This record gives sequence, structure tokens and C-alpha cells, in this order.
Amino acid sequence: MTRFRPVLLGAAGLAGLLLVIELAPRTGLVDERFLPPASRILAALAREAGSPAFWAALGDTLVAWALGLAVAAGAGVLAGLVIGSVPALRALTASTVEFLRPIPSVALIPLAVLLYGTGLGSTLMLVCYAAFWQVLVQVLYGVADVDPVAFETARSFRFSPWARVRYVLWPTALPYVFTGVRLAASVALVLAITAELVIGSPGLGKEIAVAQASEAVPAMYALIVVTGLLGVVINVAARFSERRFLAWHQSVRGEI
Amino acid sequence: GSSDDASGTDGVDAVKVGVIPIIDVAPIYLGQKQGFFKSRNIELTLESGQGGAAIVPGVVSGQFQFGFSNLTSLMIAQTKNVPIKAVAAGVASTGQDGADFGGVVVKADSPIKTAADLAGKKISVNTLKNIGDTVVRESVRKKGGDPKDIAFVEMPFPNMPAALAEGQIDAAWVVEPQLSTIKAAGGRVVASTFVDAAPNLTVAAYFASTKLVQEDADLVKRFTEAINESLTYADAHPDEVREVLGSYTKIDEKLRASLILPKWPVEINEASVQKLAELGNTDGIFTGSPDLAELLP
Amino acid sequence: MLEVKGLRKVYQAGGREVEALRDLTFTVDRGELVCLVGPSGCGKTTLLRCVAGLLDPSGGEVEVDGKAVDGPPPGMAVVFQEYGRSLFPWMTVKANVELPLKQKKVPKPRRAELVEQSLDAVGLTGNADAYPWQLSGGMQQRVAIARAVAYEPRTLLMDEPFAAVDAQTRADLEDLVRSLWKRLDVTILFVTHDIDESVYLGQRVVMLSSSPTVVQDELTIDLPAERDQLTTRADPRFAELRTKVYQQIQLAKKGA
Amino acid sequence: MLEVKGLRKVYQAGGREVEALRDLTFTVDRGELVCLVGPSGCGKTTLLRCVAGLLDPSGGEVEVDGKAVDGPPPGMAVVFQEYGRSLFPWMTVKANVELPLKQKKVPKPRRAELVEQSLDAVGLTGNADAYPWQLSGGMQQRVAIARAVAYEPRTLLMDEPFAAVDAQTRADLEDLVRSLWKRLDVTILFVTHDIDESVYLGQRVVMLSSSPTVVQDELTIDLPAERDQLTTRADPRFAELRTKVYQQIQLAKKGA
Amino acid sequence: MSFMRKIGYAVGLPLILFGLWFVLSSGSESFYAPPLGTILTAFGDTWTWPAIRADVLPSLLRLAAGYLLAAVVGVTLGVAIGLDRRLRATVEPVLEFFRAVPPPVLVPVIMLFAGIGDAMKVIVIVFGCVWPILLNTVEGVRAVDSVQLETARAYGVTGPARITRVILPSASPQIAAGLRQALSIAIILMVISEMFAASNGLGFTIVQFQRSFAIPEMWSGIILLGLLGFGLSLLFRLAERRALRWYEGLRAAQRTR
Ligand SMILES: Nc1ncnc2c1ncn2[C@@H]1O[C@H](COP(=O)(O)OP(=O)(O)OP(=O)(O)O)[C@@H](O)[C@H]1O
Ligand SMILES: Nc1ncnc2c1ncn2[C@@H]1O[C@H](COP(=O)(O)OP(=O)(O)OP(=O)(O)O)[C@@H](O)[C@H]1O
Ligand SMILES: [Mg+2]
Ligand SMILES: [Mg+2]
Repeated sequence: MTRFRPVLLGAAGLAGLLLVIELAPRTGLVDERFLPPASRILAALAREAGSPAFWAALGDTLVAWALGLAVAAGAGVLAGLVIGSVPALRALTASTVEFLRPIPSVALIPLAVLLYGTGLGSTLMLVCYAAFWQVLVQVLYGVADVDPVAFETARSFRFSPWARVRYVLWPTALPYVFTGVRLAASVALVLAITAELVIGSPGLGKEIAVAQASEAVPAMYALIVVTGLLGVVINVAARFSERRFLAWHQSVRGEI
Repeated sequence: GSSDDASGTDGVDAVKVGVIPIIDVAPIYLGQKQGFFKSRNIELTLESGQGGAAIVPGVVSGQFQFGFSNLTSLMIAQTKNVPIKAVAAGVASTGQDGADFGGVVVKADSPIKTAADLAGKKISVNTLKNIGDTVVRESVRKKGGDPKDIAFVEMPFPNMPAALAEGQIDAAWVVEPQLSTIKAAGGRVVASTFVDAAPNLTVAAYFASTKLVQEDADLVKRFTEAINESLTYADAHPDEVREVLGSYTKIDEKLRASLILPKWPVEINEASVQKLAELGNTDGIFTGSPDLAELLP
Repeated sequence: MLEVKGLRKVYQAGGREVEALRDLTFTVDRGELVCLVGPSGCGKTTLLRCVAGLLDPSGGEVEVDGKAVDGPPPGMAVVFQEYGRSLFPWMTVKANVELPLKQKKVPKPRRAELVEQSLDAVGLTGNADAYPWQLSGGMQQRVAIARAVAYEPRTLLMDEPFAAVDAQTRADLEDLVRSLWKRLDVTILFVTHDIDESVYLGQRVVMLSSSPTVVQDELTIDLPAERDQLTTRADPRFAELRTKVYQQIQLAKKGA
Repeated sequence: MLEVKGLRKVYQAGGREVEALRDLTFTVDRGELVCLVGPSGCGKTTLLRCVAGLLDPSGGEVEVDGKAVDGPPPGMAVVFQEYGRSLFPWMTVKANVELPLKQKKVPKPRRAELVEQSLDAVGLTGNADAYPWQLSGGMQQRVAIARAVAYEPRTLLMDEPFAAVDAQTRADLEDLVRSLWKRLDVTILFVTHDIDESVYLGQRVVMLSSSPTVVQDELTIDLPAERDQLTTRADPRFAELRTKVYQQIQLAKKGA
Repeated sequence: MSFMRKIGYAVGLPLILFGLWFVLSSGSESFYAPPLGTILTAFGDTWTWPAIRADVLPSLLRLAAGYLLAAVVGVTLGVAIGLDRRLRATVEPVLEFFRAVPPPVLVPVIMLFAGIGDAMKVIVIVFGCVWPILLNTVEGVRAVDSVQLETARAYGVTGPARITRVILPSASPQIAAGLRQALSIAIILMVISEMFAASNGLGFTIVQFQRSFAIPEMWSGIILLGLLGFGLSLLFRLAERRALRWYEGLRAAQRTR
């Protein structure tokens, strides 16, 4: 497969989606008042792109996303490596982790507003809370996946605990971390937007809420498309760095 | 200014108000534009949240100085001892049957002709056990129907046009701009619920935390005055209201022109609030009886 | 000095109980080179893991330099039978060899020198920058050997380290091990299946019985210390010794 | 019949380009047993993978029974050099051996019989219900052999299949392979590092040069068809032949 | 590890944390953060058997349906995408697109097609929790050991057997990671789905409590969600232990010290 084939195929996939959204309302499959054809959504998107408010909102969302993700991923990886490599700690925290994980961020909104108001702070808190668990659980599974022979090699050469983590556990867990961060990246985006939607802190989510409340259906879909496209871009970036950092791994080297 | 943390150096108070980005709060945007707040040394920031989940905690915790909410919600909060107090009128019904800014709508070909036909039907409201279902029940009762078997379904206003068109609900209790959207698609208004509930019903109000009311009566007073001026101005200048809507919502121009605007009287109609409280009691949405003297200014 | 006293190991897993080692007692003196032979599945690897402090025995004791082993002792290198899995796939060959040296805090220039020398010695010059999974089986095994050699251990445990290399390379590596042993005065415990190899390499050959495993016999190899692939193997005493070992192993298998 | 014509394989990965096979041509007749010897890293495994249809050559062709290979031909069994990785760790030994038979739609009673016989033949009776990772290295390798034997293949490719077993077991397995070959008229291509083994087993020995690899020499083994560990190996002709092979391999290595 | 020791590990930290919460919140004046004592009283009063039957059971049923459906869809799709590079290149952007769209804004679209009944809620749950399963399956399938794959090919283990006997077991540890992630996400999505057009359910009740300022009751609902998550994770652990016995054995085989 040549280098650009995947890009072309991906573009074809997205074009297919566009076509479906164009045709479904046009053929009367859905009412076009509620799901307008792609062309009208794109027109609305173009209109949005012309307004500075849209770019400001996009910027706000991205800042909340990036900060939240960075904190969640950092904390998740750190906690995962520590908890994962100390069995007693793992046994001790397991129940608490499982208790906290299913608590929906949306249910914590009043608490977040109480603590941080409606600004960036509460959005960040919700984003971090939701994204943290995604990374943590992946890292825990990743650490458990370490090859015993590789681990014994490290032990027999008396690697320090830090070196064991750095040179053995971390590379083993890395593919899991990648999946975790990819999951967390979109969860962070989802939460950033949901928080803005509900709390009303500035950002794409708020714009969506306003569009919804205003019966501006194409504009609302245009904004949703923007969030989706953000997801696509984030994934491209993740895949790119995966090729770079996981070149040694079966999943990547198997494809050369 | 005298408010402790919100005061600026030059005696200007920075005030944050939590509002919902809907038509009801047009006056405060208009008043801001007209400088009614600035002239009273209030530096106004409007923050829009989606309903009470964010606004009430924001006000209680002092993140917002004021908030906007419907009266039933305020009364519910009051019965739960949430430390808040209404400080100014928010929005009121037009009082005209068939030409109010909210009501129950059905599809063009629906067999439902009057409110009485709503008995036993599936009706959407934006929040269950709140102002929507109580006023709908009252409309049905007034037309001689039995509201007991109505199945209320909770869904956000923006989703109602589609749900109604797809037949997922029999009728929708909506406000503008969804009301106009549905009517434009052939929908019929079968009940003007606010009108049925009470004459000139005050639907919503601005409120503050009791702490702020006690500790900074001056700020509250200035805010109330500014709001009142805004309300009066808005009531008198519907065209400017329609225009200011374009600044904080995305309602398109055509729709803006056809909206039915609510009334913005300065006074909270206490009798109507009393009626709302009674309706709430009848329908059992309060845990105790709300203390209106405590709640209203 | 390395002492194994009454060593016993029972594997218990999912209802299956295997007595891998019943009762092993033998000694390896400081600076001695002892070869260990025994039927497949008799517990050689298990024994090595116990000696390396990687596995808890079910009974008995292992002492290194008079101290009971309860973790990998310092200055020990192990060449694992699962050579493929004991190399870190996320590192180049060079990094794999260098890592234990880093852990040992060998200064950088010396490290580079050791890595180069040891890769040279196993015939892998020019493959330093390849990843282990880009190498053939025999080459991987030689990387594992190079890693142990570069480490300059005081105790060296090797588990069938030449199983995957061709006859000629094997002969070269045998000489490499002997020269290393002489140069650094290493204590070596060397597991092999090749009877000739055990006689050629060792000062002593310890023969294990088949499972349940005890020491079947020990044989001192009274060949001259200076050994040479051609002359030593042609020595009539060599033939005698290898026949003795062969007979014992036949006996061991029959005993099963 | 198996024909290898002008086979060439170049590995390309991450800037590293290795010409593993330069130009290989040889033939194995239907029902022939050919041994393949060559220095470590010369491309024996690569060759076997190409013959098995698991790897696309960069040039040249492999034909089995007159048809170009472009995927594993039916009725072929492979014993991989990486025996440990080629067993499925989620299946018991028995299930591992049985799976290919199921795929071949061998009826159940016959299957049970084949599994039992082959496990018996490699000396693993009693380990049928263990998981591969509960076995020693040599035992794992024998499971891989049992799997191939039970399959009753028409073509058998073996990549250093006895590397991890002791001398005695090795001799037994050699005889097992020869008896299987005679009984079922299998075409066998057998990679080994043990020169004696190649002479003892094969009808012909193909010697590969070191990298870049070509066929260094071929030698027909004119020993009687009835072979026996004691008499055959004592045959003076055996010694002659092994010396010849040895010399060629020396040459091959020097050429490098 | 003895049974008592296990119990000790499981409840130790939660007890400490709840104890801390109890002490720290005991004098709380804050309306939104009432004392834990109040919350626990509310818990007892709120989650009686009739309430559980009326609100928790329907939620659990939807949760189970959504989760199982997501597992099936995620694993099936994940295997297909993991195995076929071209398919992966084609559909990945589309999937990533949908993955980034917040469920709350997608619900209206789903309502267009699925109405406002239980089907809609189940779809919302599927839509939210399929992603970790899908992603992990794709990555697990991509990472299947090449020698194992070659063995399967060489021995004619192809077609369905290849998938069920080789690919799935080999990817199963990573699939398990995805399933575990999805479990708590499913609970979260259960709550979100009940914010729309619901009239019963645990999430619905919590949101109602929140809206009607019944804050201790709301917290009690959140605690119940946590307990639910914990309980389900125990069940999951049991199932995982069974299914991945080989894997844990393999990984623990030599890790004896
Ligand atoms: N993790 C384990 N769980 C259960 N049994 C095991 C385990 N590891 C090894 N065994 C058993 O212990 C016995 C000895 O195994 P060991 O690997 O020590 O043999 P070995 O002498 O190294 O054999 P080989 O020469 O074939 O490598 C075998 O019967 C094996 O089945
Ligand atoms: N996946 C790969 N990527 C790059 N190079 C490879 C790869 N596999 C093998 N090679 C290279 O191809 C050459 C031949 O390897 P191969 O495994 O065929 O050797 P071999 O004859 O089987 O050696 P051995 O006897 O040590 O097993 C080696 O130089 C090796 O480095
Ligand atoms: Mg072994
Ligand atoms: Mg090889």
C-alpha cells in the first residue's frame, strides 16, 4: 500500500458519510427540518467559520480539552504505573476505583459549579474526572501484560525499580497507553463540550446550546460536525505518533 | 459599591448573572446595551447556562450574584430551604388566549381539538414536576378534562418539534421560538396554559442568594432598579427586542419577526404566584408549602 | 561459591501439581565452570531460576557466597532459554546490550567499548542498530549472549545458550565462554543438551536424573585447562568422558 | 515436488535493507527428505517461510507440485523455530495438537487417536491437559513436533525442531521423523545446525552460503535407507560425509 | 490471598475515605455538600425496595441490553477493522467522527430514528460505550503475534476458526480491558440517556433530585451509582477470571517472587 492510500480511503469514508447525510433527508428518509442535508449543514458551517465568535469558541473548547487531557493523561499514566507495579496497592485501590469510575461527570456539575463557577475551572474538573479513568484502566491492563521473561531479565540484571518501570513496564504498557489516550482524548472533548453545553462556559458546547434553543438546526449540525472533525484530526495525530513511538510493536511493524 | 469581593476600585460592582439563552431574558441584554446597569455602577456579565442545574448552585455559591429562573423552580427551591430570594420580575404571560408565548401544541391533523382532549395523552414538557405539567393540568381541568392520566414526557424544548412531527408525542408544551416553528409547520395551539393558569401570570423572576440580599442590600436595590428599567424599556420597544435577540441567540431573522413576545411587567403578580403555588400543591410537586412572603421581595 | 542444598520445587497451578525438583544438592566453587546436563523437562531451567533468585523454592536452599539467595544477587548475568522473549523488542540490539551496563553505572565510553567488543565477539558487528525481531533466531540468541558477556558478571548462568546457532558459531562461542571465564574468573553454571559440549566446556559435569529430579551423578573433567576445538575433542580421554556422561544420561532416562 | 527457482528475498524496514536470500535454486522431489544446513542468519528460516507460502519473495519463485506457491499449500505442516510462540497459550497441549486436525475435518475418534499417538511418540503422555506455558522449553518444542506429526502432512517443513531437547530425546525424535517419512511418504525439508543430524536424517543435504545467500553445495547421502543410531553413525561413510559437509560449511563461513 | 485478606483490601480504602468524608462534612453548612450523615439517612429513605423496583431495575435492564449489544457490536466490528487494513483506513475517520460527538447532542438525532422509548436509551448506551471495546479490539487484533498467525495459516486454520480460535483469544486480554472500560461508561450513559424523555430510571431520579434541590437524595443516588459500578465490576472480574485463566496463568507463571 502506498503512503497516500490510507488518506484517500479515509477521505472516501468521510465522503460516503456526507453522501448519506445528503441523501437521507432528500429522499425523505428523515424530515429535513430536523436533519438537514449535508450541503445545507456545510453552508451553515461556512457561515459559522466567518464569524470571530466561532473561532473564539473553538479556541476555548480546545484549551479546555488540551489542558484537561494533559492533566488526566499525566495523572492516569503515573497512577497506573505506580498502582500497577505494586500488587498490594492495586488490591487496595481496586474497589475505590471501581466505585468512582461510574459516577457520571454530569451528576457532578452542581459540585463543579459550586467549586469553580462557570468558567474554565469547572469544565476542567469534569474533563479530568472523566478522562482520568480511561487512561488509568488502560495502563493497569498494560502493566499486567508485561512478558515474565522480559521482566525476569530486568530483575536478574538488578534493574532499579525506576529502570524496571522505565525500560520494561512502560514500553509494554505503551500500546495500551496509546489506546487509553485516544479514548481519553475523545472523552475529554465530549466532556468539554457537554460541560459547556450545560454549564454555559464559553466554547463550542455553549454555541451548540444556543443554536438548539434558537431553532437554528443547520447551525447546530454544523457545530456538531466541527466537534466530529476535531475528533478525526485528533485521531490522525494519535496514529501518527503511534507510528513513531510504536514502530517496534507487532501492531505497527506487522503492517510494513 | 459595598459588595465585598465583587467591587471594583472605582466603586463599580462587577456582577455576574446566570441566564438561559432564550427570549425571556431579552430585556437584560437590552438593558445592558442601553446602559441601564452601567449608569447604576454595575458592570454586568451575562453567563448562559442550561437551566437550574448550573444557575442555582452558581448563585448559592456566590459565583453569580443573580440568576434567572421560573417561579415554580424557585418555590421548589424555597421548600427545600435553598437560601435564595426573588429580587425582580422576570417575564410574564401576555394574558391573551391563543396568543401567548407558550402553550400546548398539536399536529395539524391531530384529533385533539381542545385542552379537554389532552386527557390521557402523551405530552412533552421540558422538566417534569415543574411549571410545565402544573399549568397543563390546570388547562385540562378548566376545560372539564381529567388530567390524572396524562403521560408527561420530559425532553428539551429544541427536541419537541421533531418528536411531535414523528408522532412520538401527542402534544407538546412549548415556548417560543419552538412554538412558532411548530405553528409554521401547521401545528395548532390547543391551550394557552399560562393564560389558563392565572390572569397575567408571572412566569419567571430574577433571584439572588439570601446572603447577598442581607449583606449588600444596596447592590440588590440598584440591580432591581436596572432590571425594572430594562423590563419597561423592553415592553415598550418590541422591535429592539427582536433585534437584540440576534445578538445572543441564533434565531434567524424571519423567525424573529414572527415570534410572539411575552410581557415584561415590572411587578411580580403575587396573586398569580399564589395560584402557581396552589397548583403545585394540588399536583404534589412540593414537599411542603412554599413560603411566598419569604421568597418574594 | 554457590551452594544448592536439598532444593525442592513443586509447581502448583490449576489442579496440576508437578514436582519439578525433588532433592538437589551440589556445590559450585568460586570461579568454577560447571555444566549441567539432564533429560528435557527434568528441571534444569527451574533450578537455574532458583539459583538466580527469580523463583522461590518449595524447599531447601540456595546460597551464593554464603548468603541465602532471596533475590537476584549482584553481579549475576543470566542467558535465558527463551532468548527471544528476554530481549526487549522496543530497543535496538545495541541498546539491549547496553542497558544492564547503564544499570551497573559503567561510564559511557567504557560502555560503548564493551558493547562493541561483545557484539564483535558473537559475530554481530553491523547489526547493532537492528531491532531483535529483525534478526534470525540464532542472531537473537547471540545478542542475549553478548549482553551477558558485556556485563562482565561474577556469576554467569546460561540455559542452553547455543541451541539456535550453527555448529561453527557454536564452537566459536564455546571458546568465547571459556576465554571470558579465564579472563574474569567468573563462576559459570552452564546448562546444555550437547554432551560433547558439556565435556569440552566444563571443569565438572553435573548430571540430573529425569523427573522427579535428583543429582544422578557428577563427573570431574580432567582434561587439560588449555582446550582447543580440534585437539581436545580428538583427545581419547575426551571420548572416554563423553561416553561416561552418555551412559549416565541413558541411565537417567531409563530410571524414569 | 518442490521447486525453488532463483529465490530472492530482501527485507526492508526502517531504513535497514537486508538481502537475506540472493539467488536460491534447488529441487526436492516428491517423498524426498532433504536437510538444509547453513550458518546462523543465512536465511534458512526465510527460505522455509517462502516455501510455506507465508512470506512473499522479492524475486524468483517457489513451486509445489507444479503450482506456484502463493499461500500455504494444503497438506503442509510447519514446525517453527520459535516453537514457544507458535503454540497457542490459551489452549491445552491436547487442544493445540487437535486444532489443525479439526480444521482438516478428521473425524473425532480418529482425532483422539492421532493426538494420543503423537503425544506418546514425543514422550509427552500425561501432559495432554497442561498448558504450553507450564512446560519446559524442550517439552514445548515436542508439542510443536507432535502437532506436525499428528497432522499427517504431505509436505513437512521443520526449522531446527530439535534444538531444545536433550541428546537422547533428539535421537528418538530423529528416528520418529524417519519412520513418519517412510510410513506416509512425506516430502520433508529439514533445517538443522547439527551436521551429524543432517547426514543421519537426509537423503540429500543442501548447504547454504552465508549472507548474501546462495546454494553453496549439495550432497547426496548415499547411506543405506535403513538407518540406526548406532550402526549408521559408526559407518565410515558417515564420517566421510559429515566431514564433507563440515568443510563446505567452513568454506561458507569464510566466504562471508 | 486469604478470603478475609481480600475483603480487607476491598473495603479498607473505601472505609477510610468514607470516614474522612463523614468527619470533614459533619459540620457542613453548604447547601450542595451536606453532611454525609444526612446523605446516608436520605439513602435509607430513598432507596427502598419499591424505589429500586421502579427505578433501578428498569435502568439495569437497559444497561444490560446496551452493554451486551455494545460488546457484540464492538468486538465484531473491531475484529473486522483490525484484520483489514483497507477497511480500517476507510472507516476509521468516520468512526472517529462519531466518537467525538457528545452523546447529549446526539440524542436528538437518535430520537429521530429510534423514537423516545427504551430503544433510544439502549442505543445511546451502545453508542457511548462501544468505543473502548472497539478500539481495544482493533488494537488487540492488530497485535496478534505474527508467529501465531503464521502457525494458523500454515495449518489451514482459516475462516471462522481462525477468528474464534486464534484472533479472539489472543486479543482477549485487551478486549477485556475495553469491556471493563465500557462497563462504567455504560453506567454513565445510562444516566445521560435518562435525561431525555424518560419517566423512570436511576439516572432520571438523580436528575430529578438535582432539579428539585433534593441534594442529600441526589448524593445518595450518586453513591448508589458507585455501588452499582463496584458490584458490576465484581461480576465482571469473575467472568474475566474464568475467560482469561490461561492468560493470568501465563503471566503469573514465573512471577513467583
Ligand atoms: N510455570 C510452570 N507451571 C507448572 N509447571 C511447570 C512450570 N514451569 C515448568 N514446569 C514443569 O516443571 C518441569 C521442569 O521444567 P524445566 O523448564 O525446569 O525443565 P528443563 O530441564 O529446563 O527442560 P528443557 O531441557 O526441556 O528446557 C517440567 O515438567 C515442567 O512441565
Ligand atoms: N523481519 C525481518 N526484518 C528484517 N530483517 C530480517 C527479518 N527477518 C530476518 N531478517 C534478516 O534476514 C536474515 C536471515 O534471517 P533468517 O531468520 O532467515 O536466518 P536463519 O538462517 O534462519 O538463521 P538462524 O539459523 O539463526 O535461525 C538475517 O540477516 C536477518 O537479520
Ligand atoms: Mg529448560
Ligand atoms: Mg532461523
